[in-house]
Amino acid sequence: MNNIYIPHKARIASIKQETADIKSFQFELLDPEVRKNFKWKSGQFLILSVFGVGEATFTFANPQTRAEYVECSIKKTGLVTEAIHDLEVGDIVALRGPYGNWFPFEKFKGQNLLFVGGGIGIAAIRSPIEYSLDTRADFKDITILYGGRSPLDICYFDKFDEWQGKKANLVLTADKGSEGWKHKVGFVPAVLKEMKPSRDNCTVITCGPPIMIKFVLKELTDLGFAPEQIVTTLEMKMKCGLGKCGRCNIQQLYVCKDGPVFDYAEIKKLPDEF
Amino acid sequence: MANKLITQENLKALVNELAASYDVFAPKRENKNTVSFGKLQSFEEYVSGVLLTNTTAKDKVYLQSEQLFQYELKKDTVEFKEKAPGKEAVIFGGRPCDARGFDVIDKLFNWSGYEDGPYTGGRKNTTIITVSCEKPETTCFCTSFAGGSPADGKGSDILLTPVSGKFLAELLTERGEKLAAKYSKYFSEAGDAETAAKAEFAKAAEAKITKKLDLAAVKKNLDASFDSPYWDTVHLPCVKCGACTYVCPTCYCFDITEKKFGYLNGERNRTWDSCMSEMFTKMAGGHNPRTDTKRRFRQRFMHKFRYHVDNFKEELCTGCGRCIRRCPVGIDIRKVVEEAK
Amino acid sequence: MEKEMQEIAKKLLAEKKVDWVIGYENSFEPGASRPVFMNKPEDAVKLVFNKSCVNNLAVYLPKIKKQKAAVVAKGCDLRSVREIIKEHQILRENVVIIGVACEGVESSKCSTCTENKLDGVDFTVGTVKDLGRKEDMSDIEKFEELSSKEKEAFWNKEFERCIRCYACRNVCPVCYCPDCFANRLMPEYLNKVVNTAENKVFQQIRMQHVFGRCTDCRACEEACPVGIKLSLLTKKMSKDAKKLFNYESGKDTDSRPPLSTFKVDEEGIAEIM
Amino acid sequence: MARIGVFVCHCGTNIAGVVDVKRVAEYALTLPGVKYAIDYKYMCSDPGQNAIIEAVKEHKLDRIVVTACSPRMHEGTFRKAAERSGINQYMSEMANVREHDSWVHSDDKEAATLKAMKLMEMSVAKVRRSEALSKMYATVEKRALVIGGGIAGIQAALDIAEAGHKVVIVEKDPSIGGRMAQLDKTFPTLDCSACILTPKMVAASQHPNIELRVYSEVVEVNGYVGNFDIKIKKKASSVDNKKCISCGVCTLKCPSKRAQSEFDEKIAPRKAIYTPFPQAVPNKPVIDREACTFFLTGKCRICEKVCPTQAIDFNQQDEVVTEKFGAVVLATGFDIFDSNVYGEYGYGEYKDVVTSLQFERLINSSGPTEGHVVRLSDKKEPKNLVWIQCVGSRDESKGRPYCSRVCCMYTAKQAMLMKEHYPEVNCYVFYIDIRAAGKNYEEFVQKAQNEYGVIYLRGRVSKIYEKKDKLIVRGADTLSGSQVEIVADMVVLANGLEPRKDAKSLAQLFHVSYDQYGFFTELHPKLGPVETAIAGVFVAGACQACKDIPDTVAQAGAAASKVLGLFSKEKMEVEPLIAKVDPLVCSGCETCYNVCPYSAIEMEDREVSRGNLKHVAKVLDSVCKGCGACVGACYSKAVDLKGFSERQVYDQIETVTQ
Amino acid sequence: MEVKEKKLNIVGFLCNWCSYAGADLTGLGRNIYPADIKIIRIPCTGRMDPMMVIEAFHKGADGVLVSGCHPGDCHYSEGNYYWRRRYAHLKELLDFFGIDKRRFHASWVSASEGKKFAEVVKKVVTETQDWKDSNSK
Repeated sequence: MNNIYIPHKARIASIKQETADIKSFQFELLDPEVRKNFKWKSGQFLILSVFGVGEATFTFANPQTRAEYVECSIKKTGLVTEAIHDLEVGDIVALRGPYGNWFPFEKFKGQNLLFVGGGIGIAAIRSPIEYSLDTRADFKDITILYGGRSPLDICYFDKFDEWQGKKANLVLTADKGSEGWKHKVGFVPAVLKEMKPSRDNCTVITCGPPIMIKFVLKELTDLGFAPEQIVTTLEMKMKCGLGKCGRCNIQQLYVCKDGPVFDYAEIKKLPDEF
Repeated sequence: MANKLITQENLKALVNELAASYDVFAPKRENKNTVSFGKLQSFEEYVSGVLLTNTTAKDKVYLQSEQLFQYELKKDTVEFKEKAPGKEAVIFGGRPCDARGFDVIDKLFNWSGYEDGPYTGGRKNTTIITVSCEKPETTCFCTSFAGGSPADGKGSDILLTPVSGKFLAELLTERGEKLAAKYSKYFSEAGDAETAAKAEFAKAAEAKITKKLDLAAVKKNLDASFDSPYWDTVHLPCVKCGACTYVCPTCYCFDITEKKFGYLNGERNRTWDSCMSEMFTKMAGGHNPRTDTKRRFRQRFMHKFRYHVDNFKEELCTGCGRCIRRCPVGIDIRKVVEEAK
Repeated sequence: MEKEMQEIAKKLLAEKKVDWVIGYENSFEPGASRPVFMNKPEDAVKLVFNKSCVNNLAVYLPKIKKQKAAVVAKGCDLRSVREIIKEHQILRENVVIIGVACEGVESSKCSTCTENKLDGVDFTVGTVKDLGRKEDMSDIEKFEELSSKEKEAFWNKEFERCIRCYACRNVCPVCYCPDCFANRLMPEYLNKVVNTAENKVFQQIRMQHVFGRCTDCRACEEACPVGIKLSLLTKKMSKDAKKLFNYESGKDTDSRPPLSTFKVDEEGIAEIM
Repeated sequence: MARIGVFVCHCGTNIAGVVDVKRVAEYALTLPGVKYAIDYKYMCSDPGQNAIIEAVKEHKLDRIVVTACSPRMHEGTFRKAAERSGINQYMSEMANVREHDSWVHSDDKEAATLKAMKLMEMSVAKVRRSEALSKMYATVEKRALVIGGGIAGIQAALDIAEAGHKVVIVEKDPSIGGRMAQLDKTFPTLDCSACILTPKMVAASQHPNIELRVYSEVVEVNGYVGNFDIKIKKKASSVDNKKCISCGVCTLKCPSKRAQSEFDEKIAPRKAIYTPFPQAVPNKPVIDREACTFFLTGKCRICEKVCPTQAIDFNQQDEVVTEKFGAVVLATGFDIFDSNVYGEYGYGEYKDVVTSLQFERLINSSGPTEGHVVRLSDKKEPKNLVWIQCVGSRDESKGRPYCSRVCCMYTAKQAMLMKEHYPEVNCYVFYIDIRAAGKNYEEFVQKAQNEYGVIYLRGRVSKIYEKKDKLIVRGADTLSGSQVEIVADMVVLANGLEPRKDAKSLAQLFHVSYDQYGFFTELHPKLGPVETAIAGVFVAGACQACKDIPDTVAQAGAAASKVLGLFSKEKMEVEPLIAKVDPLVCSGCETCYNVCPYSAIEMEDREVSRGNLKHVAKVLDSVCKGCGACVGACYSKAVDLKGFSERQVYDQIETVTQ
Repeated sequence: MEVKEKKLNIVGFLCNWCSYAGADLTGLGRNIYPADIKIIRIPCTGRMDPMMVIEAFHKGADGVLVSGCHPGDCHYSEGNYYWRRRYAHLKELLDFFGIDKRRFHASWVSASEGKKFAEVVKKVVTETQDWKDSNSK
């Protein structure tokens, strides 16, 4: 029987506490054969099993160019994520995937890239950021705008040096600053407005809370960006990841199958049900 | 494929013999008002006259709750155990709309590049023997759909139609032929007369179905009506239970959950889910894209008559009318989609 | 009678006394009816009342909290309306009750109905007659006599076919919780898996929750797509509420449900400990 | 991230003698989340606690389970140990394997060990779901409200005021003083009641921290300990107190004779504009509108004409003010039992059957007869007087099974006073038995009998009837076993005490519970005699139970000290193990609001999420005591109780049954 | 007592102030009772949600005992009155569903009734065993 619901076994190889409620995990697939053949592309997602609790969907936080482990950054929001946060290095989990589509980098070649991330949304664009940095020559300017509620809510501090080292222009902002915070203070859309990125030959990859996305889109539209230039990844409740269980259905699309990566032109055609 | 004949007596004998070696599911009386597909011990239990069993035969293949696998956590690993394949089964006495439902969801479970083993495994294991309907109900509207008819065999392996005191048995699939061959002693050859009689039967039965949806118009209206104020009021009588989805032969949405036994063991289960439920799309953080009842109500009809058509070129509905009859508040799917604008 | 009802509805809508009139309209086949929501005076002609008007329309009231609605209510439904008002799900001033003098609909409850009086309604349609029917608890008493094993076997058979569509819950006027325990994950009160044991637990808890609030209106039984005999349970509970706490739900709008109050000296539950 | 440490105590041989503690510790290590487990001789000892602290540090534990004795014994100890080790004190649990296991299952060591493992496992399951909680604090409005201006209220107010806090006394009558002001002399010292009370009344009225609100009532209560919002209604007195100079001319000139003096127990008339008694505090008259000729007929206005300062204001209205208080003392006192219930005594029918309070007024030199005891029927001095005790006390058949505690004493007092004033009269007392348990009380009663010659007859009076101008009192003398008949001129009923008629409605305003008679229920009959179940509400005096003046004063002082204790802190510490409502899930059915014994639940209309205005429950943190009645009652499971949360309990249930 | 093949699984919910303390006293007095009961401490029987009882039976408990303060003695003044009502109806309801009355018990045990608690547990165990024996026939 072709049981597509049986996941690959994996063990937790490392855990890093990013913020009070976000941790980054590295998973190592147990079966060497599976490990060898397990390939994904930036933008795709996986379904993680925590035994005793159930499954939940996460995007790959690392790109295919750094595929030693499978990495996810996970915020504690519900039952499964709470249980994942309870796990320790060496604990056994399982995952299935990769599922969904990916960022069409071949289309972005030779362009400027602007990444706009907010909150845990950064987990979804860390992979394309690092992918673009690993294939740096394919792109022109790479700018990363990343904001959190407060300085304490910013993840990936350990990665920033490397990103900047590879000639990415990193702009950090916090809704509310604190002592010692040397970066910007303000909401992501406001900072974006201030940055005035040029629309010419530029693709924007964005992910964040719905309210942020809404205003980022508005700012970008004001700056003259065409909907096709803006790419995001949608978050929907998913169970199967296989285009069957029906809950990520928006119009004729199944986010798990046809997404999660969409450009704004496609999204504009969809009803407001995500 | 071949057509055969089987007499009433032989049918009884066949079913009784099948019941000995297969799981035979057929309409069975549960109580005064309830007839559902249940495991048949003998032909006597079969309730022949009922068109609309309370629930469909869907759950005899696509179980309402199905174990996907069991796990056992070991030191440094985990082991999975899959359920042994079930006994071969026969679904007997369902109606063309029930069988058609399987045809519709078969496509879905083989779609998107993934074959859904837990479903297709059971499906391949099941032979569907359907009986044509002579006197359709007021809620029936199968003829609205392409090829839909009270005597249509889509999805069936064998279709039985009463003709001249016997049944014409149309063997529609390999599975159907195999079964008929195995029990060939009960069948005799059918001639053109019987085939013609069947056509007459179908025509007569179809004529009795007065309600026919103009599906092209429905699709067009639904395409345009997503933001229509129509949905603001039409959903009001709906109480948002899941009865319609659970009695539907084509509703396929499901949930995957876990049940644990102690610290180390557990099972992963798949259970039908309903787009009418608030939990269907509610995310862990509390965000719910279809938070209000209007959106959930609209989703059901849009999915069945618009989105699914976009993807599969057919409606997610077979016109059985069960949802109309089983709806506690009498919501009529025909009316809802027809009036959408 | 229908004419009278239509006139009232028309007037209420025309004078904008209410946003909605909730009543019954003809349904998919002759002799069938279903609930209808109307907000235009010209729609009022749709209103019907006949033996098929089984639905308890009180279930809709908590959902239109912020608006004003007129609702067609039989004597039995009226009890649910009162219960909902009592439990603060709607304000009395926001609901116009159109009471109908009912002599019975196609429901199992009607043969023993003693509830067709229409005290406290805003409009009365028809004339209330004394139906001369009597309460009959003999079926409950008979069931109580069974052994635990027999009782369990009976319910196992009933709940084996439950499909957990939650129609029973969703048509129940007093099951208005915005988030039912059955949906919860932390803790998980009920596993999603549909099997006899879980189905039974759901109904045990639901019945416990509606105890002393349930008016034995039978909406759940009428709604059940697989014909589970829920009236046995609801009737048992109304019997217990009366016997243990001398309480009948839906008789007024201000007394406290039996589990929301207590007496230092309980007469109904003599030394139970 | 659960990193649980399990510490299995031997308790010498108390546990280890029965339970295989090693096995329990080993089993613990197999449980998910348990990173460390040891067994140790005495966990509660200093080395034991230090072992916990070190283990927490070394193994980075974040929760601990101590498998030892009852949490009622050592929960505090290990919470403190947890805190010292750097983890939140509420992240510790105990498994009770001594009282609930080794001591009661010593007959079956294997079963006891298995049970110990299970109990430990349950505590591990519970602690896994524990949340770090911090101590909570609430602000305190340092202003007290005393309800009732009798001796209890006055004393409590003075004590609080003396300590430097503001106090408001609310009194429903036009003057403070209460019952004590009506009395003549007090037992057992026979000192004059007014002489000891009046200075207190004056002190209260003149104290800079005390504000008197007479002729006022509490009408609504909101809020909770430290922050009560209380509505007080001041009834219209029709006199402008700022202008009134208390000259008394208005009362003198008032022609109305309709009303009977409440203060004199209705044995004398009073004017429509009046002060209840000459020494009233404040000494400002009020107009009884039901008796006032002007209010009844529209004519008269004599008081207005004679008032030298134009203080009469017929247009005055009731006034309601809302004020904030941090604490409340209920001191509403008592009524006497309704004599009419005893039909056989002919009260009301025979004018010379009087209540004990009426007798107090008769013998009081400031009373209507200026201390001359006369029959109400013919104003003649009585020669033979009979007291009947236990009128409305110790009488199950009249619904008053309790002893009123003061009647024996005041009967003796009244008889003695009678003898003192009129040595030639005969005083008889019918009694059931004498309760004189107080300092110098028994001696006092003995003195009445032996020195004053009051005749005590043990028995009940069965009937009183009138014969010419005499009252024939027929009763039993159970000591001699004979029927007696006394020809009396006057009969005094020693009425028992009961709560004020309106005490129940006041209790309901405050959600203070009361017993079947209406006495306010104290928090604990022994250990919380002045507190109530409602934090910040205290009781003093006869409203809580029958008591005499010294006990009342003592309790008033105690209540005051409780108030002062509360006021001694800027903020109150409150236990964080309280209920919490999830407004998104709440259905607003008010079930929790109905069942909360502390009124700790408030219903509010609130926007729970954007655009979603709902009627939902809210827990008032500083009022909630964490009983969980709301959680047990909530149908939508919108309420949860910290420390005994749904997840904790359900995980424990799951652990027991698996 | 005879040796049983299989132990019973009985869940005891005891209120912190009376019955839990009473059970402590049982221990202090070394009054032996069967080990089949495992105790969950709750603040008050008012905290007892009937769902907890249903869940316990659902998860496989053979018996359930809920014990609290005597009426009038509740630490929180009223909790046990509410529980008394819930119990009265829940027992009926569960019995109607086929959960035998011998399996579900409630008692009042004060902090000073150590001996009584042992007696209560013995009674619960005996009755539950009785049910189990009759049910397995």
